[in-house]
Amino acid sequence: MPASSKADALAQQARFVFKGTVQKLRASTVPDIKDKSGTVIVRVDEIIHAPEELSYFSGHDITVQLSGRKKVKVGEQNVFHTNSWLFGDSIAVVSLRQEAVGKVSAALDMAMTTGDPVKNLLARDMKERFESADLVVSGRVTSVRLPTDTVSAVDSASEPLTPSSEHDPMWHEAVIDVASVHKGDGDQKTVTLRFPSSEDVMWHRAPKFKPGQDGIFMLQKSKIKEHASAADSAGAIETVEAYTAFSPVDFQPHSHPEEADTLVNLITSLG
Amino acid sequence: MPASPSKTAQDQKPAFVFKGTIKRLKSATMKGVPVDERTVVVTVNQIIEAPPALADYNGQDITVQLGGRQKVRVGQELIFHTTSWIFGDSIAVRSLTEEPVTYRSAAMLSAADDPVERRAQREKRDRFDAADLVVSGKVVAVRLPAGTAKRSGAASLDASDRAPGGPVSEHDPKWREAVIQVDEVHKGSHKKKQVVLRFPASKDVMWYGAPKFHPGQQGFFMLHKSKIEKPKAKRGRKQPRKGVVEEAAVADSEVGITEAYTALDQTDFQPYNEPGGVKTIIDSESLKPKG
Amino acid sequence: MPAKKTTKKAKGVTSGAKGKKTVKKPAKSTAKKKSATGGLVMSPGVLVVNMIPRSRSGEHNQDSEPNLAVDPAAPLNMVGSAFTPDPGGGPNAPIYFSTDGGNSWKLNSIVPGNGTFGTGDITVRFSPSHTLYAGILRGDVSLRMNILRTANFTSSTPMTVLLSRDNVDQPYIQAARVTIGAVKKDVVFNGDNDFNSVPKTATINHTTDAQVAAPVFKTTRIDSRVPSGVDAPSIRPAIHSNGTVYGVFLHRLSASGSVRRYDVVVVRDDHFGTGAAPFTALHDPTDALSGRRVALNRLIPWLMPGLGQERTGSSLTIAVDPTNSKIVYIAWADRVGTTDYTLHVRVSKDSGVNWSSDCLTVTNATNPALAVNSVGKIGFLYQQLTGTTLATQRWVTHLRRSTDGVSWSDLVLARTSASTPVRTFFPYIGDYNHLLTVGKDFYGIFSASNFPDPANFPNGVKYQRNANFATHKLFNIDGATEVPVSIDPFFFKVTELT
Amino acid sequence: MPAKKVSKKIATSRSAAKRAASKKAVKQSPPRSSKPGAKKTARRKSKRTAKAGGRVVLLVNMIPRSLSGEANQDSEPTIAVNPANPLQIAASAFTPDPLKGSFSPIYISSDGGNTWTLNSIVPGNSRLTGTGDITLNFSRTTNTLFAGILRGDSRSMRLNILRTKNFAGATPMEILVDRTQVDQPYVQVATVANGPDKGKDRVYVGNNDLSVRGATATIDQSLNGAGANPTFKSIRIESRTTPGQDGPPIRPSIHPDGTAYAIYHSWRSFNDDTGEGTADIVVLRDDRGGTGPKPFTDLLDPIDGKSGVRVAQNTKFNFNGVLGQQRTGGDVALVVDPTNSDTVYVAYNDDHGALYMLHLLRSKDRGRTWSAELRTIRNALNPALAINNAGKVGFLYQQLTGTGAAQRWVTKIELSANGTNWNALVLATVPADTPSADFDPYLGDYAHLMSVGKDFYGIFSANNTPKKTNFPNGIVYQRNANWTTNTLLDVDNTRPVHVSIDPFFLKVSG
Repeated sequence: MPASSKADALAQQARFVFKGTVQKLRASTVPDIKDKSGTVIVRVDEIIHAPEELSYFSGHDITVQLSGRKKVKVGEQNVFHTNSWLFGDSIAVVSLRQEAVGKVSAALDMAMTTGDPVKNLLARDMKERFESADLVVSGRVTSVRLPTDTVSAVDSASEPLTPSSEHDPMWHEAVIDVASVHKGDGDQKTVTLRFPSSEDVMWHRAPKFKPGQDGIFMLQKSKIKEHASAADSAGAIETVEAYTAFSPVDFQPHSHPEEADTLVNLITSLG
Repeated sequence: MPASPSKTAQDQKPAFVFKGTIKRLKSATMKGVPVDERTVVVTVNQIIEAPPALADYNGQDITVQLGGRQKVRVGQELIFHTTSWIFGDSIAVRSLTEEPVTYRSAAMLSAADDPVERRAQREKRDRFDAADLVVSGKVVAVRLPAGTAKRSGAASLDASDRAPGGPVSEHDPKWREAVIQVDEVHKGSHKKKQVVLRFPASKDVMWYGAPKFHPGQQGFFMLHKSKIEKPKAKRGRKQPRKGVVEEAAVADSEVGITEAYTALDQTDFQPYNEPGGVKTIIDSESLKPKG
Repeated sequence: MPAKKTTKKAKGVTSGAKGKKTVKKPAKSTAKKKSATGGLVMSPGVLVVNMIPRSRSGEHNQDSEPNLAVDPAAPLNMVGSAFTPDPGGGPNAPIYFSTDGGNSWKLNSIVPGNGTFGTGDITVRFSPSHTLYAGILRGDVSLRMNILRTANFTSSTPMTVLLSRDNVDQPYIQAARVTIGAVKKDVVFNGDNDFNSVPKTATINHTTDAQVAAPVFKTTRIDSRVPSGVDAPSIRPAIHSNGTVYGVFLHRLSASGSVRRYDVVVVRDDHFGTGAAPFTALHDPTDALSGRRVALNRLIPWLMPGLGQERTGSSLTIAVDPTNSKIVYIAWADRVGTTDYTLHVRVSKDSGVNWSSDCLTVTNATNPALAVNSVGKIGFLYQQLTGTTLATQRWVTHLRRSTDGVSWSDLVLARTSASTPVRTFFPYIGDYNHLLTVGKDFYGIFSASNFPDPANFPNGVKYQRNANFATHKLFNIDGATEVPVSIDPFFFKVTELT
Repeated sequence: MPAKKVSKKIATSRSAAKRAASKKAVKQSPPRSSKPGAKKTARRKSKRTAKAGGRVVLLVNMIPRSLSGEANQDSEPTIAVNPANPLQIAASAFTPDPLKGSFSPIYISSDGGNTWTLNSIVPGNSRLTGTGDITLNFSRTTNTLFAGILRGDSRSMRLNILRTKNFAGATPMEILVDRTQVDQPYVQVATVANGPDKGKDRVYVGNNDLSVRGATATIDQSLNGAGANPTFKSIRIESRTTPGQDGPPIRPSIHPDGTAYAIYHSWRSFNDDTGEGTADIVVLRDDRGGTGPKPFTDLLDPIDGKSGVRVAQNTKFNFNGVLGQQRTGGDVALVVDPTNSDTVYVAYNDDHGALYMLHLLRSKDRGRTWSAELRTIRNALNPALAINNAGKVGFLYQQLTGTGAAQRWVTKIELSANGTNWNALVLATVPADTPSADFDPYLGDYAHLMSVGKDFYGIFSANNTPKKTNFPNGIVYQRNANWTTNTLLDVDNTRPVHVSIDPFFLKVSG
């Protein structure tokens, strides 16, 4: 379901969406802001979308750098679609769009009425991932293995794999026994995906798969890089196309029913 | 078939071996120890083999329940082969045997290395000797054993019908198979390039310490043939029990037992980059004249 | 707001102003007096600051692998970096910045390509032109290196991308303002490991005019020999205003699993890399090839983890004496015994031709960083793992200083647990940290456990985030919700009194 | 580490409520800064007991001083007080033999629980975790200690039923029963008060016998456990169709007059993929101590007429569920009133969305009809029940409170004279995120409470940080610790030792 309007498009980019009341014009809660022409102090009344990190800022006065030319008045309540800017004793955010509370999109209105800002954001992220996914399946991981090419490489080369960068993803393959396909090519019994087994900062957040894991997989076709392991060209970068699930939300295991259900509902609503 | 405890006591291995001097007869180092004529207080002079818990007891007085029949006197120095008994403010151990300090034992004593190390090494040695197959290589795949890798029904979206699989206990091992690509065979015979072993993915206390394998791991694998109950497709009432294994000793009757390699002891896998341990054993083995 | 009060109080105790006062008093007595309230008293001339801002009191990220830039022309302005995600999860990753000499720090999200963990590898440097440069790996694409620039590090405008290249690892940037042909220009040298030129991957990307709209970067492969596979990730440049630029890297001889052997190689250029064959001014006496091999065939274990919860495999640093370009120091880590990871510091007084034996050796330490101040005093920052059992192991962060490279003073900045928090990813505290000088003073940054305990910071520390040093607890912005211990970046400044 | 991740996930999902609340403006309050611990050293022999509401409470960390260096996950504790001599107490947990020998230790006390030592006499030690599941119980008269265990040296759920006449002696316990495929043995002993069998120890071992199919809920029974070579017979107590088996907990409770009750988790459905299932909470009774031809069939369900009253039907459980770092899956507990065998209390757990609910009910007519819920407690598990000789009920459980890093395991005992008015004592309130779990179960799939005379004796496992505020009703440590710096110390009293899960003994005067 593509974003229906410009408002939604912007809302999609904003991570911190809240209802707030303008307290002071051309002012800021963060001393380092020299040019205050576009900044106002806003009291956060109600948070609609937020990462855990920012979910505690209800009731705080923060600085908002307004977007566009639209004027605001002290005491006026708006919904602000923002991303982060400065974090000191107080915080400053950059508004991508602010709109009168009455004018918000239905989706947002819904979010406003239903509970938890963090869950709201999670649901939104899941939706994004679902829409951009090439294949979404329910199933179970039956096998996790070294990609066959690297294995054969080890056969030939006497010395074992030698990653050349501390950021080497250490690709593994996970074979999923497909129970049902929710998006994409409908008639596959098994799907193989690649995932980074590396604990390196670049990869640790990507889901790590184990045989026996049950759940919903949102897979994207990606061109992934790997260091060649053949003795001769060891270290060189090769590109392979494979299904991947890099975002933490791309796999929703049944062992965490709450999150899984969120996705299930999403799938049913979209299907 | 009730087993007599005495019998069980015999097949014990000493866990704490030390040279000590008898300090007091018919007494103990703490209250709560039932003292009889075989209960003595001993000063630990030198620890020969010890678990980490007792590494620090050099020079200390502990209580020993003597094993053998021989008479002992205050001031006598002996080597005590003991196992645990009571732990309170002090410790009391049960001596399985005591021996005078002879040349043989002197040799044991002269060796400088750390008693904890020595014990660990002996444990590795035991596992090596008990192993049916010892290989070095690399884990290339980890998978569900055939038969359990069934479709997770539309279960995902509307969990309903009870899936096949044996009875459930919190001790279920959650068997997995690890495929090892063999570099070298160090003990036993194995022709194929690959060998498959079973390991428990369970986090349950019953399986704590059993190595959990993942692709890419490289090192030495000490494999033991074990009886595992074969998970079969569900057939009405007659249903297999998944995940039951007993290392040879206790043979378990009935349904679908298969043999599989396992590596259930902490020491059964040793990464290449870990010094000593199995490496040392393998080197010493290779020195031995073959045949 | 009571919560504010408590931290205000803490500030009062440790603020720069108060700190200066304590210089006059005998520090000991003050320490006694304050220790009850959390013992945050700074030693004379030492400032240590936990850089997490108050509004981020709730964070418990692993903010490892820090780097630091101080504006030489305006030393109150500084920028720090670490693996810190954008708190809002937006498109840009944050930098830390201070406009009051490091006493207080804020985040500004202006680094393009914020990933789930923030940006990838990042190093930052100021030119006296007040321009900030950064060499980064983007957080949103794997192994995509960007070289970035901004003239205003507090504005909300993201940094400008000057250079973007894929399949490159660990950029390490240096910048200076120098006179080339009577014109003042910003020169930028960025060491990186470029997998597009396997096996000779050790590379320096450099420009002699970084301020123009679209600077032209020269790409120089600095390994004249053929390594086995690739070179090690760390390639470090060092600039002297007279045109001398050094580079140091680890040339790989062999690799089998975690067992890897390297030569430590130093290269030099005498004209800001403007010549036809940059970084070929220094040759090896034995094979006559470019690049002086300072140490041969060193075992550098590639282990994850290799030292406490931290990995090992490529620790390297270099510094040139601003008062004399002939004097250059390097430090690297290798294994001399069976389980150790040992730092070696060596010096050359003739532009890298001849080298001393170890003038300092430190066992089981990583993250070496060298810097020489305006009077030729050398500073050496590193983090050493002490203790044997998990329970007793600690990361001890040292700043050693020496006027002659022979006798070294020792200042312990932090002594923190090596077991808590539990690692969430590699690197645990970083594959590097940083030390630099402005005038006589040493400025540096390191990452360590933020457990609020005066005993962990023997020369004092100052927290901005909500913490109670009596109960050893961290609190969220509500001042009540407990926050778990995590790895934070710590800024420090050591004022040279003599 | 997965355990941690799980707990984090739970934490966030649970902190939702809090955040929702914080949608309204947050008041900033100062950090709860309790003053640094008073200058007092570790082992405060001086004041061993605390008074709480006029009630004497004794709480003891059971790790002996000679094992001050240990950092094992000593979870799933159980306890047995010798009714013939309440100074003698035996207890156990997943504690390995310190010497890694072939026998696992039990904890023993000969001074009413003030001091504890380890005695390694349980056959089948796992070098890392000691014995497997274990429960203990004393004869009322013969000083015989019985144990039902899963051997630690077996990987096939090998049940041993054990006994010893001298629980402090060096002789290993005698093996009475030895078979495999059995889960969670739970032993109770009743000594016949009068009649021909007077003085005989009747031993009941509830267990989940997975060597049979369908009706796995079982009670192994011997009518003369203290005799020479006692024989045990396996009584299958399930009367309804299961999805192949019942749940692990089967808990008998015996009244001196011969009335024997049992409760178990009678499975109705189970899904292997999700671990989710439904179960009835079923209570059984036998009026002649199980001596008749159809043992444990004296209580019929009013609706389906089958043996065993369904106190609750189709309760939800998840075998893969977690609460903090502790796994869940449906706990049950039952106790009969020693002053009146008509009165019986039961406690059980079930899932309500993200919540793990603990329920307490009572029957006054021998299990036929049941009260409304006397107590309902959110996110609490390991229920244990006991009734003293004055008919006072004790209710022990462990509850997960707070969110995120502030999550704590709070162990409480609630006491009531009438089942209506309860007063609660907090025994321990400890961080839930440290230490991180070595294995499942983190705290145990059960804790234990019993009574002798008017006193309640219990045991539970918890984080052992030496911090007074963690034990609001007082605490005694035997192992070395510094209460000012809140650190555990090794035998040398200097080397710091990692925080771990330890067993705690409690005695509360009735």
